[in-house]
Parts: sequence; C-alpha cells; structure tokens
Amino acid sequence: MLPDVVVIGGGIVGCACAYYLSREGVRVCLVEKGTIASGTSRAGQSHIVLWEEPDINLQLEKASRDLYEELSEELPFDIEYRRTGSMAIVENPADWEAFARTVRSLQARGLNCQLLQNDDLIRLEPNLAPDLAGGAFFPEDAQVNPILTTLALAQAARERGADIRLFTEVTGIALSDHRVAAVETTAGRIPTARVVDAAGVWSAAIGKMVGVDIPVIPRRGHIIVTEPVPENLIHCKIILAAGYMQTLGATTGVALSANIQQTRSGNLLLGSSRDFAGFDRSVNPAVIQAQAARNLRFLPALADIHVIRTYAGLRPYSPDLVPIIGEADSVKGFYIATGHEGAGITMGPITGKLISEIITGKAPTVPLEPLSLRRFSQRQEED
Amino acid sequence: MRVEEHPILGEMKKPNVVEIEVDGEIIPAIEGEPIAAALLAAGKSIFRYTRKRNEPRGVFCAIGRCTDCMMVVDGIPNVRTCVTPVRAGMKIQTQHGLGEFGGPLS
Amino acid sequence: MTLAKNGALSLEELAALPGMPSKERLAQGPVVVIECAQEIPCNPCEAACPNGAIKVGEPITNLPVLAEEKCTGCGVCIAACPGQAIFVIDMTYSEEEATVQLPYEFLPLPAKGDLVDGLDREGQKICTARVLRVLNPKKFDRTPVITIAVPKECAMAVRNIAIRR
Amino acid sequence: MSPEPEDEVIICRCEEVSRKEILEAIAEGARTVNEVKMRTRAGMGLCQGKTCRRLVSRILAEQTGQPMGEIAPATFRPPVRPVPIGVLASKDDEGQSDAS
Amino acid sequence: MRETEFAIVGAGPAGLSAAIEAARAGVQVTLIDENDKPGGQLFKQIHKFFGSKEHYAGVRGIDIGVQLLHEVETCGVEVMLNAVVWGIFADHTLGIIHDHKNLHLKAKKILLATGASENALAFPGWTLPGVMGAGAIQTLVNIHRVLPGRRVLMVGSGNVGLIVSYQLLQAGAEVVAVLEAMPKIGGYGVHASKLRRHGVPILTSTTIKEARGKGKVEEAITIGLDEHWREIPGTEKAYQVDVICLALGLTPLSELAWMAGCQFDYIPQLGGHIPVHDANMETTVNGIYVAGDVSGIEEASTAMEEGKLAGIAVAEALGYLSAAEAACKKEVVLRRLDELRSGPFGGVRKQAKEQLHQQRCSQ
Repeated sequence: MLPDVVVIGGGIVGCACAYYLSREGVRVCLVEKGTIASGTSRAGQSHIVLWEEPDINLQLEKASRDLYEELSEELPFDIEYRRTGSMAIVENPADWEAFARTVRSLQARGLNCQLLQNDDLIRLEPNLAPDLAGGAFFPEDAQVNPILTTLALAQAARERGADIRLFTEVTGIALSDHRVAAVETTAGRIPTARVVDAAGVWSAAIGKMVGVDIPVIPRRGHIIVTEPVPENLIHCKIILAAGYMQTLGATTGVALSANIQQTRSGNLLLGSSRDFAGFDRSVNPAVIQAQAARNLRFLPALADIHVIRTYAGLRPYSPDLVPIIGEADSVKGFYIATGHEGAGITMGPITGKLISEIITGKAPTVPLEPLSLRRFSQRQEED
Repeated sequence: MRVEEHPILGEMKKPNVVEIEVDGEIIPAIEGEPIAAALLAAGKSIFRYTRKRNEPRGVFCAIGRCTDCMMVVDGIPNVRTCVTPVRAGMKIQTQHGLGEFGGPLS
Repeated sequence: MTLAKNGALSLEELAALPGMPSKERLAQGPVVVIECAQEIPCNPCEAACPNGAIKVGEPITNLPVLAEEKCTGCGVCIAACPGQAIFVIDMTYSEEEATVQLPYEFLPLPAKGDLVDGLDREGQKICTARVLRVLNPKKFDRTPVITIAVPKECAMAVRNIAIRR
Repeated sequence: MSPEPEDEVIICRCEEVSRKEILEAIAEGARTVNEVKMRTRAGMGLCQGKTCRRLVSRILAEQTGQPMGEIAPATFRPPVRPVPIGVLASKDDEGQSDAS
Repeated sequence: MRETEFAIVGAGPAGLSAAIEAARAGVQVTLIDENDKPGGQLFKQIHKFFGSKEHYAGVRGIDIGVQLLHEVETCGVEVMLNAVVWGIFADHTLGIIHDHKNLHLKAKKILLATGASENALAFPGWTLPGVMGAGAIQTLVNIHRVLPGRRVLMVGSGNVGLIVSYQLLQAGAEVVAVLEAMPKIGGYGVHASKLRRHGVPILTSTTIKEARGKGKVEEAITIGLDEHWREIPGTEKAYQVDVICLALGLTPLSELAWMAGCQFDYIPQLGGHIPVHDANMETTVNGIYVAGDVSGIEEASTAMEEGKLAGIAVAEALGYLSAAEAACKKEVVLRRLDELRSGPFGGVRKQAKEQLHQQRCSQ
C-alpha cells in the first residue's frame, strides 16, 4: 500500500510527525539515512524549558510540555520524563536588573517562575559558586531522555502501522504539476502525494530538491558528559546561566554559556557552545576547554568529577530562532518541519502534532502564520 | 602477597614503605606503586560494590582502561586505583555505587 | 599425546625432528637434543654454537638441523634458546647413569649433590636425579643450566626437575 | 552463589547491562552497536565500552547473522580516558588557548 | 598551542623504535605515554624473545626496553610521561593531559602506536574479583611484584596465556590448568612444553563455564566442547582457585585512529578492525601513521620493525632523508619483517598485511 505521507528524517521531529500522523490513521513511511536519533537528537542535552523568546516559541514550548505529560504515559517505554524545574543563574551583579526585568515580564505573561536573590539561590543549591548575583526558578520545566523519546516515538508509530526505513537516503523528489509525486531514495522510489521535510540540518538540501529555499543552516554545539554523580551535587537538574539567552543570538565566533543538567542515569551533561562550522561535527578541544571552565565557574564542585565523553552536534539554525512549520507555498504536498536549533527536543512533540493537524485539516493547536516559511520572503520584501 | 624473590627480576629493591588508610585500617604500602597493588598485596580483593546489583568488583585490567577498580580516594569517588600511585597518608574507601564526595558536597 | 594437543612432544614427533641426534651419536658422548618442532622465526641457537653444529639458515623459520658430528655437547646453546627446547645428553656418563643438561629458570636453585625428582615432558616424576652441576654465568642471562645424573633409560625422557622440600 | 541463568550474565561491566537486555534491544530492531548502546546504555559507562564493545558486536553478529566485519563499532568520543573537569578546563601555561 | 614535527602516541616497542629512527635522521620528535615509565608492555616481558640477532632474539623484553630507552635518551627525543592523549582533532592536533594541565600539541606528522587491549569473555561470575586479564596479571606480578592469588586457572592457550602461565609459576603461583576452546593449542609449542614439564595440564576443547565464590573467586567450573564449540553436558569439572586469568587475544586499541577519521578494514587474522595503511605505515588520513599492535596484532619484534618503518617514512616525508636513503633503510627493515612473518604462524599475518597495503594503494 502506498503511503499517504513520506516523512524524511528519523530525529525527534520526524518521529513525532510519524507518531501523530499514524495516530490519526494516516499511512506514514519514514525514511532515515542512518538510524533513529543518529543526528541532532542524540547530540544535545535533556531540557524542556519554557522561557525562550519570542512569544510564539513560548506557546510552542508550553503546548509541547503538555504533550510530554501525555507521551510519558502513552509511549511504549520509559522516556525518563520528569518535572525537575529549571534554574537560570546570573553571574554578575551588573546583569541582575536586566534579568529581573525579563523574569517579571515572563511572570506578567502568566509564566510560573520566581526570582532568587543570592542567598535564596545558595540555600537551594549550596554547591553553586557563592558569589553569583542570583537567579530564577521555573518550577514547570522538565527533563527527558531525548534518545529514548525519539526511539519510543518511532516504536509507537511503527505499532500504529508506520513503515520506518533506515539506511535509506533521499536522492530526489519527483514533482508533477508543482505537486509532490514521489520520493526517490537509495532504496527505490516511493510514490506519494505528501512529503514532510523533517531532515533538520539537512532540510535545506531536501528543500532544494523541489526548488524551495529553506534558510536553515547547521550550527555546531559541544556537549561534555561526566561520570554519574550522586543526586546531592545539584538539586535542580537543569541549571543554565542566564547568559545562555544571549548566546542564541550570536552570529560570529564561539558563544559559550554554562548549562548543567543531570540526567536520570546520574551523568552530568555540560553545555553549551554555539558556532557556525558548516557540517563539521568534529570536536574542537579549545571549545571543550573553555566550556569546561565556564561551567566550573558556576559550579566549582565539578573540578574533581571525571569527564567520560565529549561530542559536537549540529543544530538546525533558523535566522530568526523560530522554527519553520507548514506547507510550502510553491509546491503542494511539501511540508516543512525544521529550524528548531536547540529547542528540537522541547518542541518536537508539538511540531509533530501541528504537522498532523495541517495534513488532516484540523484546527492547529498553535497559530501557524508566525511559523510559515513565507515570513522570510515577506521580510525581504519589506526591507 | 609480595613476590620478594624472583628468578628473573631478582630480589626486590629496598622499598620506601609508607602507611595508607583503607576503610579506617592502616596498611603498609610502597610509595609510588599503584594503590591497587598495595591492596592486593595486603589481601584485599573487593574494591567496590556496583550501583545496580550491589555486586563486588576488584582489579580486572590493571592498566587503567576498564575502570573496575575504582575507589574513593581522599574523598574523590571513581579513582582508578590501578593507575593512581600511593602517597603516604592517603585515605582510601571501598566505593558503594557512585560513592560519596568527601569534599564540598557532603 | 602430541605437541599441538597437550603441549608435550610424542616419541613419533621427536623422532622426526632434524635436531635429534642418532642413536649412534648418542652412544659416543655428550650431544644436543633440539626439541624444536614448529617453524617459528627464530635462530639464536645457530648463532650460539661455536662449532657450526646447528643450522637454521634462510628463512629463519626453518627447523634447526643438527650436524651431530660437529657437536661437542658444550651446552652453550641451552641458555641461548628462547624456547628452552635444547638439552644436552651424555649417555656415556657411567655404566648405569646418563647426564641431562637442562634450563631451569626457577627459585630456589638446587645445589650440587642434591637429590631431586626427575620429571618427564608432562611433569610426571619418573626417577630420582642427582645434581652434578649448576651453571649460571652472566652470559646465560638468568637461564641457569642444571646438569643431573639419571638412570640411563630415563635420559631421553627427563626434561625437568622438582626440588624436594 | 547459585549459577546465574546464562542471559543474566553482565556484558557491560560499567553500566551493568545484561545479555538479556542486549537481546531485547536487538529484538526491538537494533542492528548496530550504537543502537544497542542508545537503548541499553551498554558502552556508555566510565570505560566507554573498552571491555564490552567487542562482546556486543559478537552478540549482534550471532543474533542477526551479519558478519563481524560488517558490524561497525560504536562511535569513539574523546576523552579516551576519564579526565577530571578541573584538568580539562585548565590552560596550558606555555601555549595559548584559541577558543572564542 | 605547542608544536612539534613528529608526535608519537605510545612509547611501547613501536613508538620507541619510530622515535629513535626519526630522531637519528634529525626529526624533532615528541614521544607521549600515559604511564610513568616508557616501554609499554616490554617491561612485563621477562622472557627471552624469538627472532634473529637483528630482532634482539634471545634478549629479554625488559632488557630490550632498557636498551631502547637509553637510545631514545641519547638521540634527543622529547619524552612526555604521565601524559594522556585524550583526543585527536583537526589539523593534526592532539589534546594531552599532562601534569594536571590540558595542552594542545600540533604536529606535522603523528604516529599512533597505542597498542592493544585484551579481549574478554562473558560467563556467569566473570565480574567477581579474582577474574582478571592476562595483561593485568603480568603487570601486577612482573612490574609491581604482587601475586593476586595462589591458585590460577588460565583461560586461553595463545602465546600470552602460555607465557603468563609460565611467569606465574616463576613467581611462585600454581597454575591448575590452561584451557583452550579450540581443539589445538593456540601458541607456540615450545611455550606449551615449558608448562607441561611442570605438570600444568593444557586442556583443549575445554572452556570456562562459570566462576563461583562469595565476594571473590573461589571455584571455577570448566566444561568440554564438541567440534562445533557446543558444551558437552556432564563434562563439567570444578577447580578450587582464587584467580581466573583471561588470555583471549587482543584487539587493536584504535580509538584515536577512528577519531582521526582513518578508514578501517576488518581482518580477523590481525585482531579485528584495522586502520588501513600502506607499506610506509601511513593511514588513509594524510600524515597519520600507525605501527605495532594498533596496526594489527602481532608481536613486540614486528612492532619494533613497523615503528622503524614509520620513523624512516616520516623522516623522508619531512625532508630529513632523501628518497634513496629512505629506500635503502626501508629495504633492510622490510626484509627483517618478512623473516618474522614467515612460517605457519607468521605467514597468515603477512598475507593479511599485504591485503591492507593493497587496499591503501588502490585508493
């Protein structure tokens, strides 16, 4: 039987699309050039946080976090979801006022969060450096194992009839009268009227196959993994330096920020760096060194803990830091779900849900206009 | 058990014997030898208990690759005792699971 | 029992080796027995012999060939063999006894005059042996060579000793 | 100690992953060492798979009929030995770090 | 960032030999090793080596080690000890942990001479204290002079299993048996004979079934195998032992070569996945060389020759040797390697090596 939809990409976004589509009875075929979660989805951290600007991102994050509550119950195996809360910390007193303003504006928009002065912070996390300016706690944030989540979504989709083909690379997309007609792969041709481009950092290359210009480029990020450590090192399992937000906007050099997370297995994942290095996934030892030092600045107790692996992954960067979700205007049946940068794990489920809503003609959970590809060409016209 | 005499290696050179503390007990050790060698020489074979199954582990590879011989050394867990040299006065503890940090974390 | 199966050369395997002296040569006085049965890359025995009695040649995996007429039984090759596969047998030692020279890298070393157990190729005690000489010069590089006297019928079987406690 | 059933045998000593868990991962579709690793954590412990990676390949070969040579080893990541963060973060006195 | 002309990772027989050869030609060499003493496994090898005079035949590994160290010292090689190469990165850069510092060393050429790691066998009870690798025993007994037990069962009859068993006897332990799953002894007959003369049984078609004990190994259960390596019920035997030693062969320690992006080929005769390399020991990544066990499991004597080849090739590539000088030197080394790789044991490896070289050339 021919698939109604071919999903390209076996990362969290592709697998979420396959899952939500097959839940609606849509016949899905997912093609992946490697194995499930072999790209960006396995190379990040574990957070589901709800404080990324702008407003549309907050909406996506909120909706996705709610979906995680359901997924942790309905997926076929444990995805290590837990509501840990997250903590933002501010290093310098000079930055405190601006940070406090941001937090108050989030509160004003209904986000549950509280400011922490230095002594509150140290009472909650005694191992943090004593000289930090303060921080904020976001009690509704959560954590998940991204690899297990992606695998579980794929497994659940398969159980609902999705056909998942690994080691199958897309080589072309055949059109007929500006409509999708088939997907060409290294394992043969798959006739279909609809394609979802969930190829992450490779989504622009897929877009090119049908003449759609997707402004997504890879952005490299390094992660440091430590040995498992006792739970009492940090109580809140997600601690990010507030400077993290600024690093998102940096476009040159290597932007660094402390980002400390403890997974359910006890290991610490230390982020984060951002730089543009094309498709180079190799580890830069100087970045690892600086990143280790940056995290140590906030949590001096890390000094004697052993690092057991480091890696770099590529995140699909979209120029305005908002994902691109929706059907292309110029090619009927070509749907895009990409550009999540570092928020792919957070926003994966809602992206899958939105794609399924678009394809099945249901009312979208989140407004689609701010997510459309068209916003980039409109902006150019305005300029 | 020490190999004092050996047909090829000859007699042991006079070692610099120091004391180390293992789970509260003082044992002699040779300065600079791996902690693991000192413990085996003193007849200790269990170095840690695992996190999930609580099973005993000891020396397996002896060259710092397998990480089975990890113990808490001077308050730091997960120290590979087979490649960590003995210094006088070291405090060594059998590691249980992930171990406890003896430093700022306790 | 064979070398490949349990680590001890059988009599048939031994008989086929180019390093075995003939019965006639054995009857004439001390001579080496080279129990080297596999083509491994190794030739220090050839270099060690002052009389050119052992030939390996090219390639060095050749089995050592004994030119029995050239061998004086001096025993220099015993400690030189990394495989400890060379022995010197003297069937003419006395009426009842023969001597065996063998490498022995263990402690304690026996002393001249000690009675020790004579062991065969499988470590079984087959006779009592009397230690005649213990040589351990620097050039043997910690492979002492022990000379023992054993009953003649055991000379081709005894290849190790065990110290009695 | 009573004999353990064969499948309870530990394969990954660091993460205490049993043969049974690896067989389950293969039954769920894992075909590469990396996939087994992602599902079971075999090879994700302190030694980074130095002891178990070959054992896992062997089980994969035996279960899936793939020849050993076609089973790609897991991805290798630095550091090749555990390194304390304080040391990793330190700078070489003689050389200049070129980050940022 | 520090710089050097030629960085060698691993100061075992291959690394030392390469360092000497290159430094003598004038190359600036940095030799890096994670241990506090160079020599790699040589200082565990207290037995006399095979080969010919040029291969140090008849000399004990420990003494070859001393000799090589002396040569390294006299020819101006920079030796970094207690230095862990934690990664290999872009532009021939090594990350090195040395003296509690993280430093980066950029080299024009890099030789990976990282050796091998021991293979394991998973059986019930194999995680009990007292089950150890043969290399572990050798390290403890011959370097640190500590016997981890009195009664030992050896699993594996390759040269390592046989030699380590003999060395255990020399150190005063009892070896209750040597097991071999194959119907034939794996290692050299002469090594097996040395053990047999001491009454150590070598049991072919037999494997370990289980290790038992409370807190540590107290008993080993063995079982016979049929010609298809299936266990034969009823052939179980129990041995009271306190150490079970695993000597099941080696796998190249090739993490750095994988990280560097070298191409690999699976060659079971050489121990598994091997970095493809040419007759100069250069891998598919320009300027990265391999030698010794990491380029295929052989012996210390072949490792030394391969190290020399790499050293000569690097000196040539950096302009310290003319093509003619290098060719002349290589010819001598290649002839010796040929000698070491002949006969029923070495011939298989020779073929496998040639297969690898051809692959490299065809690329």
